[in-house]
Amino acid sequence: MNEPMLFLPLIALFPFAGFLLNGLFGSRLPKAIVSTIALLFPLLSFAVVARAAWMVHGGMLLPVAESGAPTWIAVGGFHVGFQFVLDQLSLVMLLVVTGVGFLIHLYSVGYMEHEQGYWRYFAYLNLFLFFMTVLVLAGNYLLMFVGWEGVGLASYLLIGFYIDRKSAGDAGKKAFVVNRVGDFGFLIGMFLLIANFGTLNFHRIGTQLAGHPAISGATATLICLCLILGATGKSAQIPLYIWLPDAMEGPTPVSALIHAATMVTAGVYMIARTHALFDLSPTAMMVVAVVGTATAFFAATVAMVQTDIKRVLAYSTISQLGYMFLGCGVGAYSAAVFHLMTHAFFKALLFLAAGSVIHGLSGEQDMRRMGGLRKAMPVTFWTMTAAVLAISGFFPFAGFFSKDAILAAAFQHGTLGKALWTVGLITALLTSFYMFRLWYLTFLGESRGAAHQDGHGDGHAAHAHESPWIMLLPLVVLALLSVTGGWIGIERFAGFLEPVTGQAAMVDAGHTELFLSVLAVLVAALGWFLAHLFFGRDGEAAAQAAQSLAPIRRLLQGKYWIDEIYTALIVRPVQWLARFVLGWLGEWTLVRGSAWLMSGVVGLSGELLRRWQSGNLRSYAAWLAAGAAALLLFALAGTLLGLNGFADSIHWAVR
Amino acid sequence: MHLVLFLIFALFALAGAANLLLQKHPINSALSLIVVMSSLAVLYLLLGAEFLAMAQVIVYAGAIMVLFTFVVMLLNEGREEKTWGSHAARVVGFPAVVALLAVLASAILRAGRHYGMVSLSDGITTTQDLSRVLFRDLLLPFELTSVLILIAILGAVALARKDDGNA
Amino acid sequence: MQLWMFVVLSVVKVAVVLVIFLTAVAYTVLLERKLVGRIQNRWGPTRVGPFGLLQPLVDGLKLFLKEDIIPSGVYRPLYLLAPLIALSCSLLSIAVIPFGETMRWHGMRLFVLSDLNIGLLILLSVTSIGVYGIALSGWSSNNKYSLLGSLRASAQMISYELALGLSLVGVVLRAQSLSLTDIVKVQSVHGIASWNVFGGGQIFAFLIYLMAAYAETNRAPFDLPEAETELTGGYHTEYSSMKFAMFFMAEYGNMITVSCVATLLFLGGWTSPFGDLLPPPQNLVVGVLGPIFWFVAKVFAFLFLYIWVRGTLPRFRYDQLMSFGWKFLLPAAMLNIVGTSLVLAFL
Amino acid sequence: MNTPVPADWYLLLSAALFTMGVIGFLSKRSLITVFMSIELMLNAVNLSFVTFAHEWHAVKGQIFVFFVMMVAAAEAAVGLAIIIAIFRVRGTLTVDQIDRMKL
Repeated sequence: MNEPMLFLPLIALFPFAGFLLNGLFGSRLPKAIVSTIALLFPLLSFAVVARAAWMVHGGMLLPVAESGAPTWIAVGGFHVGFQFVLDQLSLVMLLVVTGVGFLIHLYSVGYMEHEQGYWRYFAYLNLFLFFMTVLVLAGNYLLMFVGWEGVGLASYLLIGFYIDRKSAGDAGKKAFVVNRVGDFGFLIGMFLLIANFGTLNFHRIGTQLAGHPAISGATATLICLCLILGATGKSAQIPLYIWLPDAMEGPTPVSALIHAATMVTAGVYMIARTHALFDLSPTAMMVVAVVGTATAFFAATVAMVQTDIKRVLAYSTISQLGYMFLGCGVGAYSAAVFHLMTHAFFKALLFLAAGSVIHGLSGEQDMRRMGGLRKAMPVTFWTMTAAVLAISGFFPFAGFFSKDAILAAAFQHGTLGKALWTVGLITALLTSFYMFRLWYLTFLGESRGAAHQDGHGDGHAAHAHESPWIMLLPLVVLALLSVTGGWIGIERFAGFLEPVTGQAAMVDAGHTELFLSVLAVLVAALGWFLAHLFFGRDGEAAAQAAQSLAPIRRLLQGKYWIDEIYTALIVRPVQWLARFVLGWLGEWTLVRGSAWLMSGVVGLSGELLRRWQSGNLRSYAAWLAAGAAALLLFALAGTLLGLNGFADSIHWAVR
Repeated sequence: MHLVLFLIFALFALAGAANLLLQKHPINSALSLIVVMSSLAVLYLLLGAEFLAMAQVIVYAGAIMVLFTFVVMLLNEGREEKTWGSHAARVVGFPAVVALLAVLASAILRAGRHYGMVSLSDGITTTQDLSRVLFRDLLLPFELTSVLILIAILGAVALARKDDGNA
Repeated sequence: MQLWMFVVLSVVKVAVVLVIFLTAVAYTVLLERKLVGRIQNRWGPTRVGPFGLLQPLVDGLKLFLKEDIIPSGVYRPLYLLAPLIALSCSLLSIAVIPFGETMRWHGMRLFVLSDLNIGLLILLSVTSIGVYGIALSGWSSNNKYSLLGSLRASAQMISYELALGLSLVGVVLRAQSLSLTDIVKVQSVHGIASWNVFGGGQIFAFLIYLMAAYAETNRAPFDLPEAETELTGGYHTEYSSMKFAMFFMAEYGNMITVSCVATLLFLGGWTSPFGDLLPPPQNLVVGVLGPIFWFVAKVFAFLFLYIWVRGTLPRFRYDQLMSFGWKFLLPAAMLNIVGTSLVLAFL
Repeated sequence: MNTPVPADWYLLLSAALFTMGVIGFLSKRSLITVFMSIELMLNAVNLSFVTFAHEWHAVKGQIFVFFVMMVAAAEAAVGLAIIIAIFRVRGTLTVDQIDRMKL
């Protein structure tokens, strides 16, 4: 039987080709061609993925490993190849990445139209897509790490896209450095894997684990904790979440693609991908669950008081990622991936709609100066509404199904699970609250732009206009997905993913679950109601509440002063140490000391050797001949003195 | 027959080399070197390397040495003078040369008993054999040499051209 | 075959070929004088013998009997050596040229002095050695005209040798051999249709070869080394008597060699232009002499063309000559190689 | 008639030629002749390459000689250009007089 031709490398290589073309020649090409290139290659990539999906639908067996992949590293028995593997999990991820990715590319054409460095933006975006597909398709940890680092690079480049803004550059650096901390954990985890398994191949590690669980629980826990550190870095969980809010300095479509829909879910993907290892370590699972829940709650609280529309969404993303971690932590990997998918739809939509609003208001991001945009931007408003309903978990929107699946799984996960479920439910309330707060502040009520005239002329709302169709089209598509994305149902989804993620922990599908679902919807409705109370009519209720809860509000607005604490505890000491090493040790001891030493040695030997350098060619030749004779004598000494059979050895060696 | 041919042309080669050393005028040295090279070409033929023999004549005798004679003619320096600038050449160089020859010769003589004989009926390496290796196994080095030669041409032109300012 | 037999046969062959070759050289001179005379509306030599046919003998005698002058300022050894080099190179190259059927007698090829795998390479290498004769003569004469002439000649020969050699590559590619006999065999089947110049598609190579060969032999319109109006006599200004005659013979010898090579490489050598249209000859004499007739006829046609060109075309300027060689002939030859290899590889 | 020759005779000839090249390098005063001595050494080495190629039936030995020739051609072109440049600046080609880096 023929191996099905899937052209897996093409999925990654198409965007790379786009990157090369735009990156190398983009500055000299007209915009139309740049956009054509930027759109065409992701679309081709998506087409390859869709074809693969169609073949899977037609009954093709998964996983498919690409054969004949070139070797990257071969040291002794240790092999790493550029191997791509397609299985159910990566197929889902690929559909999300390339599909949503393409939509966001499309949106960007409209959004970035008037920006400087148009070609640069699209080159980076294609580069990101390349690395993301590599990450998802990778058949081993190291190749995954390549994608992992690569998306980090693309993210860095895109966060710092507005090169004339210092804050953008700083945010990029922050993201990069914080991610490095996580990568450190990932790397240590990989080293431990090599030490214990002798391979980095997912499949081989899986079989080794299934065959005979060679490693003890402690080792598994250690490896898992290292990997978790990596995942918290990339997926912005406690304690490494701090970079994501700052990453909002990048263009909004970037926030949608990288910092909401795809890259930040890489941690979740990684945990789901290596669940066999996590299953061995209850401790690690617990850590994942607790970290996820804590992050979800924590970020949701902060999101309640943010005024920047994008930052609200950023904290919301962190919070939702926390849900996914919770899902992983309680063993409901398919639920986590399910939420990952629906979240990709509605969070991308939220960001894109927010981008549309910002675009319509010529760059205004402060919600306090928005309001009343419902009339001016009807399409944006309705799509945004769908997304808000989805994220809050209203039936029958996508978010309901996935979040519900995670919470149900948590509820069934023992005592700890019950506690986590409780926190998760409260978080759901908060989520609903802050999302509707955003919704009210942005679209309903009166336009507040006129109240704050600070050089922008009249209020923005007066000029607010609907975005062009090329931006609205992705919104509409994503809105449809946000509404319908959950209708697959967790059972079918989990059934599809079962070969990869293992048996889902869904036992009781009876009354308990129904009860939980109803409860979740009720909680979401309560959140809406509260938001309506505070922000529905005017700001007075909100102001009063803020007055009465001033300390908490200040705490939240300060984002728990985590950034400041990190600065004091980590950044300062490191800087101080660096200054010490560079200044005293480096400058005085190493640089100057060695310079003195070197100059002394060189000067002295120069005095001695100067006389040799007569400049006469024949003298040089004489020394050369003497040297050649000496070398030859040395090499042939054995032969000449008859000490060994040198001649014979040469003779036979050459034969 | 082989022995006779070998002796004749080995003698030619040695005599040419000696003449190169003894002659005072560079042009004579150059002609002696041509004699050496041509004799070596014959020796290559005896060893069955027919393509190399012709390449030896065409490249060495026909191209490289023409360059030498050209430079000799153009610069027209005349006979070389006897100067005594290098002490080391006499004190270090000539003993070193003797040592070099001694080491080489004794090594060859010692290893030589393992070697076979060369005779006219040994068969030849045809141009086809050579090109098969050259254009398949060693294609990259071959292409690199062409780049090297191109660079050498450019370098020679750049070096030998008079400065526009001074011309 | 015994050694003595080999030696005797070889000596006989060499002697016969040398005599014929030198006679041919002498009569080529006569041919040139007659032809150029007719082109210029003159008679040419008519006095000695019928139609001036004995003129070459008399010329030779005159040169032989003339006083041999060696100017005082020359560098003697090389001055004496140079004409020897020139003439011997010219005579050497005829050794590898086959001029008749591949017939053997006592295991030895008739109609060729030595048939080698690398005959073509030998021709090229002998040509490249021939440069020395001219270069050394000019320099050792200690004369400005001579030096300039010899520098011109050497530079010209080296430059055009590239185009010449490259133009032959197409032919070699087609025959997949460097042996002249093999190259002729490839062209022998269908007569004129399988000659390299027509059937082999080497028409461009042929034209390049023709032009490069004229320059290589320092003949008009590329006869700058001996351009009388500028350089008196070029590199042989200071030569007289037999030494001059040697240069002279070398030049005409080279002409004949070049014509032979062109015949062999492009016009099917000794094969008849009718190929297999005519039945193979039954008569041994016809079988032997027929090929030789065709060979001589083709060479004669080439020599005729040589002289015709000389009588017709004006001389180039030196910079024109150089840029023509480097900027036109050399790239054209390379293109021909590329084209030929593509055709051979894919058709 | 067909007396064979031991392969090491060729090698000895090569060694002798090489040594003479070295002697030329040491003793000749004209820069051009010194350069010729280098070519002589290269040729000597080539001879031993061809001999070994014959001895061990290895075509690559001959290929190496081919490459040496190519490199020697490149070297000669550049080297002679340098010699011309030196002569233009110094007015002499005597090795013993060209021993300063400064003009």
